[in-house]
Amino acid sequence: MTVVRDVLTAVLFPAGAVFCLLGAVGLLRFPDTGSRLHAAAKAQTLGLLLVLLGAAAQLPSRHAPVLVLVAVFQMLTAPVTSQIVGRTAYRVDGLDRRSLVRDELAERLTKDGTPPPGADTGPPDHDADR
Amino acid sequence: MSRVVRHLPMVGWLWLLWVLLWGSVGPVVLVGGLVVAVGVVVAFPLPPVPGWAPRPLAVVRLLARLFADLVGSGAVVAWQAVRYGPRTTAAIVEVPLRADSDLLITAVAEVTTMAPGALVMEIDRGRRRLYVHALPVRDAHDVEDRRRQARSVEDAVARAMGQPLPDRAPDDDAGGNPS
Amino acid sequence: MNTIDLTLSVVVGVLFAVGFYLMLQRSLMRIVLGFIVLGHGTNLLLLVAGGTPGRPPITDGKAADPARYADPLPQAMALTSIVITFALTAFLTALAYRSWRLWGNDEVRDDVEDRRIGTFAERAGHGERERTPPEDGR
Amino acid sequence: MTVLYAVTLGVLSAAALLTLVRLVRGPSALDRIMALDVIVTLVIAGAAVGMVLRDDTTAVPALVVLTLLAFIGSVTAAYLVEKREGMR
Amino acid sequence: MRPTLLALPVLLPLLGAGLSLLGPRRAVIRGLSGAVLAVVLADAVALLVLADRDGPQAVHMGGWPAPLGITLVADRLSALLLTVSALVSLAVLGFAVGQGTAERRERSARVFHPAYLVLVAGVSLAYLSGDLFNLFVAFEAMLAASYVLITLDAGRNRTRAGMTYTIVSLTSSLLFITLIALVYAATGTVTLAQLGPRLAELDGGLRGALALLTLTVLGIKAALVPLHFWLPDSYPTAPAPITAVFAALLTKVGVYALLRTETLLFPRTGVWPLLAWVAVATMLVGILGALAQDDVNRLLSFTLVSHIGFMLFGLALFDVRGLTGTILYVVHHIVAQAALFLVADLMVRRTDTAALSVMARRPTPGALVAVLFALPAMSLAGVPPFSGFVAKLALLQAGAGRGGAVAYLLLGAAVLTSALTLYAMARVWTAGFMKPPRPARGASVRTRGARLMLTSAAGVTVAGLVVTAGAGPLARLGERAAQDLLRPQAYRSVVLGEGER
Amino acid sequence: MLFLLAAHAVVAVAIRWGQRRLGRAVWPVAALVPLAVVGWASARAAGVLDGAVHTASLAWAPSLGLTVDLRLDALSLLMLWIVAGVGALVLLYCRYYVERDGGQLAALLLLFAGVMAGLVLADGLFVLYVFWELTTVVSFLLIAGRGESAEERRAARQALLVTTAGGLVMLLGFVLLASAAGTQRISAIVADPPRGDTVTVAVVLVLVGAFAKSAQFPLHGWLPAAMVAPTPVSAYLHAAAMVKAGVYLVARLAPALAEVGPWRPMVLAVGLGTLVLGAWRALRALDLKLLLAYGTISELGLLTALLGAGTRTAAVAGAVLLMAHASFKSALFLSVGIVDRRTGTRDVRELSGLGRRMPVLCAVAVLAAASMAGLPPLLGYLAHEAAVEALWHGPGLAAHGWLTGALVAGFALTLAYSARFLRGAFGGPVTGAVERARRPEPGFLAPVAVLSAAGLVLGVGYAGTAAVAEAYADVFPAGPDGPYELKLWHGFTGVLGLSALALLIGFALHLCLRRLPYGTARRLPRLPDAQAVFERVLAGVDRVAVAVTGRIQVGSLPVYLTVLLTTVVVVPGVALAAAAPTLGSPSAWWSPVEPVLGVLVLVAAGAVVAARHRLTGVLLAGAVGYGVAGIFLVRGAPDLALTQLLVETMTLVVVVLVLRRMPSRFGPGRTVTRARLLRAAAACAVGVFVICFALAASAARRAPAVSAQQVRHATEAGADNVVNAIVVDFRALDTLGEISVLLVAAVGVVSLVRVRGRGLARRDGQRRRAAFPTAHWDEPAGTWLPGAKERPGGERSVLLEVVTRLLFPSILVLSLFLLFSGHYRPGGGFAGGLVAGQAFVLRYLVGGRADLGAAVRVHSGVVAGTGLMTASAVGLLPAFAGGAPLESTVVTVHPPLLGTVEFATSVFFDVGVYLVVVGVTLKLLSAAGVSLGRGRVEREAAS
Ligand code: NA
Ligand code: NA
Repeated sequence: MTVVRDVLTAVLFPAGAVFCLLGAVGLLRFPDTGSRLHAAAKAQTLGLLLVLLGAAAQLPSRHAPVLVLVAVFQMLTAPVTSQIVGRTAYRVDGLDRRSLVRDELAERLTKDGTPPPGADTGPPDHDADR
Repeated sequence: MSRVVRHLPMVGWLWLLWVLLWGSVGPVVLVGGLVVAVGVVVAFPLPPVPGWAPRPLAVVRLLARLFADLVGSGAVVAWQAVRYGPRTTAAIVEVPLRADSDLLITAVAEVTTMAPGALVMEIDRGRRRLYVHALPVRDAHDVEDRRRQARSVEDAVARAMGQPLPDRAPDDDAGGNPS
Repeated sequence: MNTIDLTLSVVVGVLFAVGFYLMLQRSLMRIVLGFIVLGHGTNLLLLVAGGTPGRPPITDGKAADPARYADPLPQAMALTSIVITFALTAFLTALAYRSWRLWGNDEVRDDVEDRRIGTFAERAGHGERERTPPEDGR
Repeated sequence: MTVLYAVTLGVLSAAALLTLVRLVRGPSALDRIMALDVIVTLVIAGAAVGMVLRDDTTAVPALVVLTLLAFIGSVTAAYLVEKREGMR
Repeated sequence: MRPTLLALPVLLPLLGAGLSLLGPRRAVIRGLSGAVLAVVLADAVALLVLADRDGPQAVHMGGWPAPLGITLVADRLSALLLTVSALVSLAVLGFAVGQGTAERRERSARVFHPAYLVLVAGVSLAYLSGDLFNLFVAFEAMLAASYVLITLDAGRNRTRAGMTYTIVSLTSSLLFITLIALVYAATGTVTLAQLGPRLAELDGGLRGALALLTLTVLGIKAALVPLHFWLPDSYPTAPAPITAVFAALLTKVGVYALLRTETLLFPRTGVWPLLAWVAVATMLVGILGALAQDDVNRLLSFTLVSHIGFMLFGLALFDVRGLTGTILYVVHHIVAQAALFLVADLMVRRTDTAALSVMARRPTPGALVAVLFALPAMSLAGVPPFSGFVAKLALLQAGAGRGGAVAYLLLGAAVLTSALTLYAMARVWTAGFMKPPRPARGASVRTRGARLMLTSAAGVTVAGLVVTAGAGPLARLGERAAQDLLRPQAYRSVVLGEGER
Repeated sequence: MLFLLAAHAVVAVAIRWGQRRLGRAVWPVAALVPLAVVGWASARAAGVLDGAVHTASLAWAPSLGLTVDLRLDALSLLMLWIVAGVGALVLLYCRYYVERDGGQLAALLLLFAGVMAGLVLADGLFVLYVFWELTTVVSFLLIAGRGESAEERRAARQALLVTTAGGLVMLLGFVLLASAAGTQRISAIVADPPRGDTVTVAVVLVLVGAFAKSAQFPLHGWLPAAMVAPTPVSAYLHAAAMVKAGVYLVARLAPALAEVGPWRPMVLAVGLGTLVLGAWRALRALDLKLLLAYGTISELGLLTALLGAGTRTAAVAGAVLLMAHASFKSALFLSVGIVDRRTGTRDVRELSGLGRRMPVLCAVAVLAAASMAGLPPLLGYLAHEAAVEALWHGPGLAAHGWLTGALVAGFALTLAYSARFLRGAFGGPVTGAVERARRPEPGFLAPVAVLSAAGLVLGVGYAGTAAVAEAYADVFPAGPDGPYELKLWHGFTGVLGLSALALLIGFALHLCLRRLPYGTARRLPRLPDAQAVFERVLAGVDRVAVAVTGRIQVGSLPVYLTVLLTTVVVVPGVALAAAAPTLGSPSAWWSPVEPVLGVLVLVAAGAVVAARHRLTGVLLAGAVGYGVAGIFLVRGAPDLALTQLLVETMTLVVVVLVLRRMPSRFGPGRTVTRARLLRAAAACAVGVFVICFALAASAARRAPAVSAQQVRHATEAGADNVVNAIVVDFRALDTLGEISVLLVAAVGVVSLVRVRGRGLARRDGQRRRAAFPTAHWDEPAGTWLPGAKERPGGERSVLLEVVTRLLFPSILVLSLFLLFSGHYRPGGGFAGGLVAGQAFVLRYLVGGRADLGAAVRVHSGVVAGTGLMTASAVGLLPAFAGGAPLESTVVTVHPPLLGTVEFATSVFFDVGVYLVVVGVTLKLLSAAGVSLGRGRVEREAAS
């Protein structure tokens, strides 16, 4: 039994950590806020889930469910955060429209007669603070 | 009476939560948990959650899919980050939904966001559309792929939650937006 | 037998330096940030200078060997201090808000009466002191 | 196993440091909010590993709290960004 | 009964603060505050009697003997200061209610009363606490309440002044917590009674540095020169009753903490030259500041700084007579300074200006106000036979008894400061009262509020006369208290138990 | 004696109170008291002159030497006669002088008489000082009167400042003297005079005070200025009584201190110098009162010299002159009062012919002036004779020639100004103003006549005078030629010659001057004047005050804080560096995770400094906090870490909510580089200081931490979590204070955020962009949160609302779990309360104010207030039940079904903490709501 647990942990921990690391790389390397959100919302969540499961395997059974609970909460909340951040990014010009192959939202808005502010002007200069 | 029944799932969940947190099932914990759960529901009344009859098998399938999606999306995003980094390209894809309940749309949005390289950015509740930021997307083909993927998520979620879906998504102008 | 180690002593020192540097600014918002940072610095100092590190001081219900555990007293004191710092941060922030509402900015201005007397001092010897009523006399 | 835990913690640390760069560089407030969210996630992960490492389960329920924290903090901050133009 | 007596001055105001937040009407809150403060006063008197008769009183809070828990200790000094403070805070409450600071609007009442009660609880706790960290908490409670009070309904200038006050106080609080961290790091305890012996075991240099850090950190709260700048820039802007209670109590709590820590934790045998110089600087810089002012409240604030120097005078001598003088001076100054700020407000209200240059051209505020001003003003200047003279005489005698260059320096500075204080007070008097007795234009003396203000101010002034008349017993009490400070065995044994630990 | 003193005060109060009913009778009623004193003293005179002593004592603050010891001896008797006698006469005189509303003046004069009597009877240095200063205060009030003229105000202030400053110097001298003597009893000091350096210093200080009080050069300026007071006041205070206090003190202490180094030189030089200068100044005066005032200064100089000389003969001369001066000077002042009242002027240029118009007054004045000039057989003559003898032949004195010369010069000038006074007041033909003047009533004149006649009676009856004077003088040893005898005729001696010479010179001088018109008196050489010095000193003090304060109190908070930090670092830092204690041998780190977290914290902290936007700064500060929480976790402090994380998030929320309407950037930094460097240096110094101090302090620990005992006792508190046991049980008092701080700060936030009026906040900088087109897309169809509907659609989100609906109860359950499990694991009331608070934050953010209102239907104050009440009541209850306050008991109950339930009553305390935290969160949200609500209203108004 212990062996099974140990093997599970030995797989899940490094995997989770590596996902976290790759997510961080994405957060660092992706071109705009929208893409970075993917790194934050996915790679990180996944990494955390794996680590939690790995830990759950090692802890006494009465504590393992709590770690699952953490995972559940994380999965419930992380998408909401990304949606709020994402829509905010879109609304306050946080997106690099050059990296968008297609923007059906802008198209829809244009069709509605309310084109988004920077729809045709390319990305705004949001690096002033650097 | 029906009010009580409609709140029972929440009470049950809170009770379970309490027991899980304590990590023991002694009488004190059980009774205390019931008191706490009922107390919270009574003291802070919220509208009941409508249309919610999970189907266990579908739920398990959804969870499996979810986990698979999660690993897949994580891997894709990770690979994009390492391989392409700043040169990654994306698209915002419009996904018309058939579902017309807040809960279902929420669930679809949640699960979609966990899918590979998809992230719900805007929800048009009135016209039942999700706008999904997808990554990586290189061409129109990819865009359609993503749209399909998202709609299959909708199916899976609806099945898991025991909610039937209407046959077709609304037209562009159907429904309209509250303004 | 220092309880504090080199890494954390540097961290504490830098937090103090950064915090006080910010406290010395005129913008109340920067001061709030300085206060927050200093709060972190002092709490960390309290914990790491005062207590030996170790296991969390949670016993298994039996009287136990204290040496195994991290010192709980500085923890309790830091806990109190964290709360107080939070309360005062909120207050300071509200003060910044009020200042901005009333003055149009959140800068800590010089005292008017002091500046007036300072001007007298600079003019000392140039004749009589002339006193005018303060601008904001009640 | 201890080596495994140490390695895991090391990789998580590396991730945290990379995230730190994003946190400092921004450029937009949303990027910083995300980075902070990620840092909390990493703290949770690290804490979980630490609990296993120390064989100390007392703080496990506290981890639940942390997931909620990241959520509320990020939503608040994002909400502010939406309300305010150009706030970074 | 005795445990209750010790806990009441802290817990009761907090209970009252909680109650006042439940949303009762103004009149109820007002009665509540008054009743709480009256009980605290009675309690303080009882404690004083007990402490004087039976020695230091202690209660282990939570039933945990020191150093496990926190012990509240009322020795003669703390009980005495508690009594005087309770008295002044009660009178100031009356003034505040009359003046309307407290309750111009329902909303202000809901802010003022809880804050005021927490302030009183903090002050009481500061006097009673036998624990260094708890002392910090007491300071924080007191200061947090003071931040709220100083910015209550603040307009532009008061907001600015509130910033200065808050930020400097916060800085001092952060430094205080730093001090506690260092003390705990070196000794492993925060119980005052235990700290003395443990600090004595430390290397002399480290101990000295800790003593100096304590001096500077608490010195900010006590407004020693050069740590005083914040005070005259902030106090005068607050509404009079708030300034009065700040001036009377807050800086004194700083002085009390200095007295307590420097005697209990860092006892020394000879004169403390550094502190003597600080005392001289405080006296002179403060009073020169007062002379440069045109605003009566600012003038009074500077004299407050100046007279903190007198209190340091006795501590610098570090002997029974010096400490007796300091204790007498603290008691006197709490009463006199509160009275002056209150009466100054009456003057300002009736002449409609705080600027002396303008006030000189306005009608006189009336004979009663004149008397109410003259008594504490003369007391502050050390004119006999008022309490200020008694306290100053005690200090001068202590200084002469010590002898030596430093003591003579202190004596000279004290005398010079007294003369200049008189000059400053004469200036206020001249501007305020030396003019034809044209009646002040109808500053509605007959309203209930105005009567309440007058009564409260008169109450504090009369308290000053009582201090004067009771100088004999008070001086002996002060001497006993000073002896306690220099021989803290009784204090330690009542906290730690005799030979138990 | 005590009774007599008290009678002054009682009667003074009574007549002030009953002045309406008494009318002019206040004066005779007031006079009864000093008359009683005279009677009382006279009854004891025989015994006292024989050397008997009467004492009385009243303890005030004996441990400080403040015992009201009264002692009646020969000198006191003499002074008491003067003080009370002249006092009674002045009061009677006022019956006619003061026209209406005399109550206050009568009360003050009577009070003054009492204080003066106390002064001359006091046997303690400090009580003497008390009376001394009281005379100053009362005289201030008398001079100031109603302060109607600027002159009165200035004069009163000057008198007050000079004499009080002098008094303070004297007090210092007293203190040193008492310290050297080991007693403050004057009789004891005289019996056993102390010696030493301290005494030398004390002598100088005491004399300065005495000189100031007795208007000795150069401290005399206040006396002429004080002539603005009503004439009876001048007659009493500035001739008979108060100015004599200094002289009296010299007389009192001379037996003890005359032999101390500086005493004699000071007394003789200052006294005789004042004699000459004062007299010279009197010659220049055009105002009769001023003339008399300068004359008084001159006489006081002579008195000081004689009574301070410390020889028997001089003492006799001084005592006699004391009596003489009291009689003639009061008489002259009162005469001037009559003149002034009846003619309306005191200017010698306007008065003419008064001698013919009021011959009786003239006669009285001539008699008094003659005594002043030292003409036989008047009392003044006796004094002058004795004075010349004393200084010319005085044993123990040096420079007899100079002393005698000064004396003769002084006498000559005295005669000159006496004559000038008479001629100025009474000489010449009757002119207009004088012609119309009403003659004084006999009652008006009588007191003056009595005083004037006393000079004659005491001069002729010199035996009685001698008895009184010698009774005092006998404390000094007699000279080699035996005791000097006071007589009108000693035969043809050198002394007589010198007296005659002085008179001749004086008369000649008068003759020279009388040729000149009065106006030319102004052309007499002007001698140094202390008035200008006084003004210059005050102006100088003012200037120094402004200069010092202007440079120190600059009004800039950053400067203040820099000074403050520098002080805090430098003062202990120098001591620490000097001691160079060991810094121990710290390890590099405790856990290898520490450096990582350390880098996180340091980088984020550094970035905070560079941040130019508010939100950036807040987020980075949050990162610092999360990093610190990580360190807490690593060091074994999960409670701390949990709280830190919760608080950090709550801080973020509060700051964001309150500041959301403020501009995003910080204000422009206008600080010059040098100031910035200075601040950076100060801040870095603090950092280094803290590091070194922390290392040194932690290396110095010897004894074990007390917390080890707390760990052992934790089970007694019914807790597994020691930290929680400390927080809610061992140190629950800290926690109680802490939640009070929290509560009061929240109350403050609410009060601060409510700003009346628009203030200066610029709206144009606050451009609110138009809502994004998609903003209202996201509104849910169903109701998920009861109040959310009231929010504008643009702020809603279906996802958020649904998730919040699902999470909210769970978060509350979580918070309750933390509350109740705190005793066993990380958590507790505080953490639990914050988690619940977060739940409400979520409701507020997602559902808006209305939804928060739907969730919490009680006022935030009620929640928080109940919490604080619970916590403090839990503290008080055990105390009333006979236990210790805040005591917690472990309770074991056996309810059915549940088996055994064990809990500590401290859980109720924790519940109180929980409620306070929840209430505070709600309060903070309501504060945020204030600004939010307004924002919405404005937006709606704009659209
Ligand atoms: Na605490
Ligand atoms: Na004021």
